[in-house]
Amino acid sequence: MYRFLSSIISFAVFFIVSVAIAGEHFVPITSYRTGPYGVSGAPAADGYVDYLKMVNARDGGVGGVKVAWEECETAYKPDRFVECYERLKNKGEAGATVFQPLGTGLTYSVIDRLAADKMPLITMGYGRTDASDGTVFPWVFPLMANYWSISTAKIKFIGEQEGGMDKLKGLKIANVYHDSAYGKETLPVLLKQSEKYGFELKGFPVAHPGLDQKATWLNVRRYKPDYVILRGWGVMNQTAIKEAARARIPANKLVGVIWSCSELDTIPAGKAAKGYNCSSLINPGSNYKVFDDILKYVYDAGEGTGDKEDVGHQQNYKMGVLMGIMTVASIEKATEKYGNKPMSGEQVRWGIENLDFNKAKLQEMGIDGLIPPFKVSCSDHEGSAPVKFQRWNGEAFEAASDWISTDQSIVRPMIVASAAGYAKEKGLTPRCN
Amino acid sequence: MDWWFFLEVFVGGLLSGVMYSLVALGFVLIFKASGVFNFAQGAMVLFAALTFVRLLEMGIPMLAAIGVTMVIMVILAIAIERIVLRPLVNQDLIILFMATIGLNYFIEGMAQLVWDSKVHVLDLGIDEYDAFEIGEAFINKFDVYAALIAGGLVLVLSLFFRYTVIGRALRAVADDHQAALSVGIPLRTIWIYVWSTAGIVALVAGIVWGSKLGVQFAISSVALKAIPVLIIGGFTSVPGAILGGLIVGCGEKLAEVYLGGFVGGAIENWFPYMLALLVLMIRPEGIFGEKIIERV
Amino acid sequence: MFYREAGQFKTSYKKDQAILPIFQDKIAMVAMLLFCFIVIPLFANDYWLASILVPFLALSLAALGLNVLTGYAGQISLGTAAFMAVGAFASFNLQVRIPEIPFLVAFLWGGLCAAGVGILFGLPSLRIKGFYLAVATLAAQFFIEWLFTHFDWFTNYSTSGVITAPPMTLLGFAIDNPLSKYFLVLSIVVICAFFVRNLARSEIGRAWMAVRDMDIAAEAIGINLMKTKLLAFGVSSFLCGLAGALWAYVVLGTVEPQAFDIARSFEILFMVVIGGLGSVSGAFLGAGFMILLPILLNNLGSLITGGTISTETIAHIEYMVFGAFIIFFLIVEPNGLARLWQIGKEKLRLWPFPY
Amino acid sequence: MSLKNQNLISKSEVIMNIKNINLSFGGLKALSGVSLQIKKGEILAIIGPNGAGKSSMLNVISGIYVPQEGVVEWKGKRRNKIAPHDIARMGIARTFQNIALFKGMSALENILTGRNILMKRNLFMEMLYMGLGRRQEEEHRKKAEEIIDFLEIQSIRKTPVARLPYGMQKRVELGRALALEPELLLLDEPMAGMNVEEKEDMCRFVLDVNEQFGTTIVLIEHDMGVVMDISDRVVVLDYGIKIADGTPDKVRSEKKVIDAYLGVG
Repeated sequence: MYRFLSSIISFAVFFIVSVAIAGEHFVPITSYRTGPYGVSGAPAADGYVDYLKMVNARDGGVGGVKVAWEECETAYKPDRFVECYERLKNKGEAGATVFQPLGTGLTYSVIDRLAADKMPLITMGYGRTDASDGTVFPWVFPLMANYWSISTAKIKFIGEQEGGMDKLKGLKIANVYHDSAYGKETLPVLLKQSEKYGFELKGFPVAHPGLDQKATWLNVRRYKPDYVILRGWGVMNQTAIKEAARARIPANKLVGVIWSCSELDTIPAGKAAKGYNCSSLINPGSNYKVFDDILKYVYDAGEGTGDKEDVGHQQNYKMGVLMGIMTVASIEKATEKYGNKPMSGEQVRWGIENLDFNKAKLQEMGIDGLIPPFKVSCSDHEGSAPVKFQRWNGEAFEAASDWISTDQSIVRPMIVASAAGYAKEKGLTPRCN
Repeated sequence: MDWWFFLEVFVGGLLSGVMYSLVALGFVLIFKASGVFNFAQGAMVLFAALTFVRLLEMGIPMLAAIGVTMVIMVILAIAIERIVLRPLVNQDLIILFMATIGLNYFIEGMAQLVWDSKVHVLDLGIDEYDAFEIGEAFINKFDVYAALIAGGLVLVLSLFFRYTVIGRALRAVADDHQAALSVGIPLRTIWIYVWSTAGIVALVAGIVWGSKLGVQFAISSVALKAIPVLIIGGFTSVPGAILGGLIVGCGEKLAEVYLGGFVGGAIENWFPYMLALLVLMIRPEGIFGEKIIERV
Repeated sequence: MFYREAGQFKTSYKKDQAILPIFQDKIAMVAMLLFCFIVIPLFANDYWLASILVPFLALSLAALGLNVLTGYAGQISLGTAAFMAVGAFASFNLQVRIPEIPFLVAFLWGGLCAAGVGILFGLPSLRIKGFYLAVATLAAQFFIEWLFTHFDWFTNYSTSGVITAPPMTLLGFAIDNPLSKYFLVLSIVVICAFFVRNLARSEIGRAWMAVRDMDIAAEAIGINLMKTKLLAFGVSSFLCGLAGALWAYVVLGTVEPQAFDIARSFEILFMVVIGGLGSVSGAFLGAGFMILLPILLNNLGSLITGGTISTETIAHIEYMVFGAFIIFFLIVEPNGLARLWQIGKEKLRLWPFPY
Repeated sequence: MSLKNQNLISKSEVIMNIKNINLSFGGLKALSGVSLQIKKGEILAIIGPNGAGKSSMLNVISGIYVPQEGVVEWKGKRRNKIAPHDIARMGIARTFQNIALFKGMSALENILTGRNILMKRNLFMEMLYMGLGRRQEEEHRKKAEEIIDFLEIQSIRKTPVARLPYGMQKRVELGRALALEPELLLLDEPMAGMNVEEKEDMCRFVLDVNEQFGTTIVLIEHDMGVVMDISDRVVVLDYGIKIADGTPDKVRSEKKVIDAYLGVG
């Protein structure tokens, strides 16, 4: 054992030299730009960084305090993410403000550490679903809509396509999912809805990583579904879209989840993807002030992180910008209460919990229409924002629906029950009352 | 039972299997000539495919791009021989295997550094959705073409091994390094030849898989699909790689479609290994592998 | 000059067979243990303990387990992560079903279950040899990952298929901060390393190495290949299972089956081959190389370039440097880091005299 | 068996009786109608030209091959098919034509591995290196050192065997077989590939083993010369048939043997 002594010493010397960041809000950016999911992770990280750059250039930071950040490569691995989390959580004058892991498995790996570290976590459109119950999970914020909420909107969307929720009765819906914790997450809520609306549901797991899905789609074809929900991730998505076409399932009968809703999924699938639907937290299109500002303050100054063409167009990039927006809005809210100084994680947590994206706020941030209004509260850490459906027209995504509200009458009781179970297991006392 | 459907699953499985064989071939070449399991084969597929697709995007015509990529793969092979293999000559096979682990990381990094880590669409001009309709079964044309490419490659390689001087030398090296050296076959040249050939096979696999999945990092993981193929077919047999691919492809598709439903599906990942295990219990050296004779 | 064994005469075979026959080695070992148990806890911060040392130690244990199988007994395995998963999920399930069970007992149970599964998948080793044996362990790898993903019973019907480790208390102390976790993992790993070292120099260890080096000759001198190989599978999987339980309980706290995927198996195999097959220290050196080097490169990258180069480029260069390091070390010393250390020691023995 | 010098060896007691065996692989006949008796305490050499069936004979004696016809009696009892690892337990040890040492171990460890069969397996005690685990290691180390002394390889005991010269490796392999304390020791071409000096050493050890430990030795050799000097009895095989059996002098003069070796007939 003692044989790595010397190496440890050299490492130790190295780590003493840590960069101190004074007088700035510190935003830790845990991204993944390498590995099989690096393709999706890189533009998201670009968007996040670009937004922060823009805020510094345009507003001089938040509340007069500059925003500083550091990127740490997680390679989409929980252990690497934990290392990044531990490395960055105490950086900056007041410590890190908020983490956004951008991965469900990554989220789970730190949930139990948050309370001790007083560190909030924003998991927008992914992560632990029952963490929407703020009474049990004070530190986690699955903002806008969680997996289950989005799932209810998806069934509503299908109902809308068919001309009414009563038309769902007797329909056959296939759920093609990534065979992992992430993929299985929506099974209970889909089951619940199939009981409620009377449609038939059948699951088709796809073995990771999903390079060859011929057998799965032959099975789907044999089932003769009316709609197919595609719950994929990474390389599985475009293969699924292609295989669906080969199995003669029209793309407009496919409804992807928000992680199957990117140009990375549709462009490689070529013409097969035309008409493909998917759910999203954001509106398609680039005609928003926030993107103009990023181009103006960041790219025109030659400071752009990603490709210029991505700005306002690429879905993952836009999600990254949205992550930046959430972080900045939360810090801003926190400074309203705690004053214009570098914010700590605990202070930012309060900020997130009191976020109110009303119409005026959206306009002020230049994102009116990009996302719908929503409001976070102590017990509702989600905000229950409605969901947008997008359709790939062969060249770009366009809106396939209005904002569709989620069905909290289904989701909320399930979340509360699940969270209560967690509280009991961990011996936590619910708050907010 | 719907026999047309069965036919479609069966043929689909065979065609998928050929795609796996294409990746397995690269492993076989290097294993045959040097006994090394080349862990970097997946990375070579990625590198070749990325190089090819980026050249295409630069506006170079397809055939020229293939030619340039081949040259680059040969240069890579020479570099590998010079920098990695030559200093390690006469070392145990496990050490050469370890070196390929290092190579794997290096090539993965290099491929993405030199080119980039985005998804690139590779359009070969073949309609991927067109199918032959046989009765009520659809047989995808693209898959058939891919299978033909793979079959052609195997044929060429088999002939190459059998009838050319280099091919015979390769076989001699595979049988016995010392003996091959003693009859004047330069091991270094041989290594350059096999690694170049493996590089070119990687390019073919990269083009076929790249046009299926889009050229991106994930195609390096097709190497995993090749392992059961190798084991069933034997690490040293070119036709074995094809047969192994057919068995694996067909077996996993039939299992997924007809058995998967009973146990919750997604059994495609482990089924080929169980199948391979079964084969090995009966024939420990793989179907086509050379029998290991142990003398007491 | 200081590292010299001249004048140390062994007056009995007993002394010659001690775990560390050279006096300076004994001192160094004691110093090392003191360093690990006292100096590191005094000076290391939580980041070092929680996110570098604890994962490093847990994976070292897995590498140690694989080294028993691959390094000592010569049976190649690509299913290490699966055996880790069995350990993690078995410990978890025992504690969930019977909450009164102390976590150490649960760990032991996890190890035993992993050993059982290891022996089961080791059975084909009686017939299949060499690289072909990898297929049995790969079958274990993919099958077990699938099993834990598909059957909710294993995850106690958690909606997301993620298990969360129950809190750990030992003799009334809660093991919940980085320091206590470090002590726990370090103690377990040191004990296991000691056990493996003892086995390696005993009758069992020689039987393993005999099977590895020349199985026909081993049989001819009366070594039962089946029992010996299966024992290696059992002991190896036990250690891997224990490592898996540590990974789930101590390192991450929560774990999903995908945390034990094929990539993890390969990673541990790399640790063993890079560190040095058939040596206890090799497991630690290899784990250090595979875990610490990427983190070091990651830090170094952002430090040197200071943000002038994109993180993406740095990440790719990291890969290249890491790969180049592996090749470089092989060319310098093909038999792994442990051998490099040994050569260093031999040189030190002679220093300052060149011969 | 002990390390006592046993001067009085009854050379009449038969420990292995092989009666009229036939062995073939596929259609190929390796041994036909061979009978052979091995007497306690003797040095028996089996010689013959290439392909005469010497190795097959040795494998029949050691139990690796079970002949299709005929009977093999070990100490008066009929022996049927046995697991390879049980052969050693019956008291039969062997060396190999191409050295089959454990390359990753030192000379001492190789010899200690030969003692494994005489040790008890106890996972826990060995893991802790306590009690039985420790005691037996120390006891058997003593025995191993006796063999090391006997073979005069003290200086190389901790050297990895892969680094040893050929002759030394052969000696270590003999030591490993001796460590089993066998009643019957089978040597497969022990002198092959050695120079004269090494051959002389090896002859001396073979004689000493036989004399000091009273071990019965069966050796097969391609080359007639050396073995004639050390053997008590010589059996000559040709094309799977026993063509001569007797004292070296008697065998040397038989016409059949001369023909076989000169390739006549």
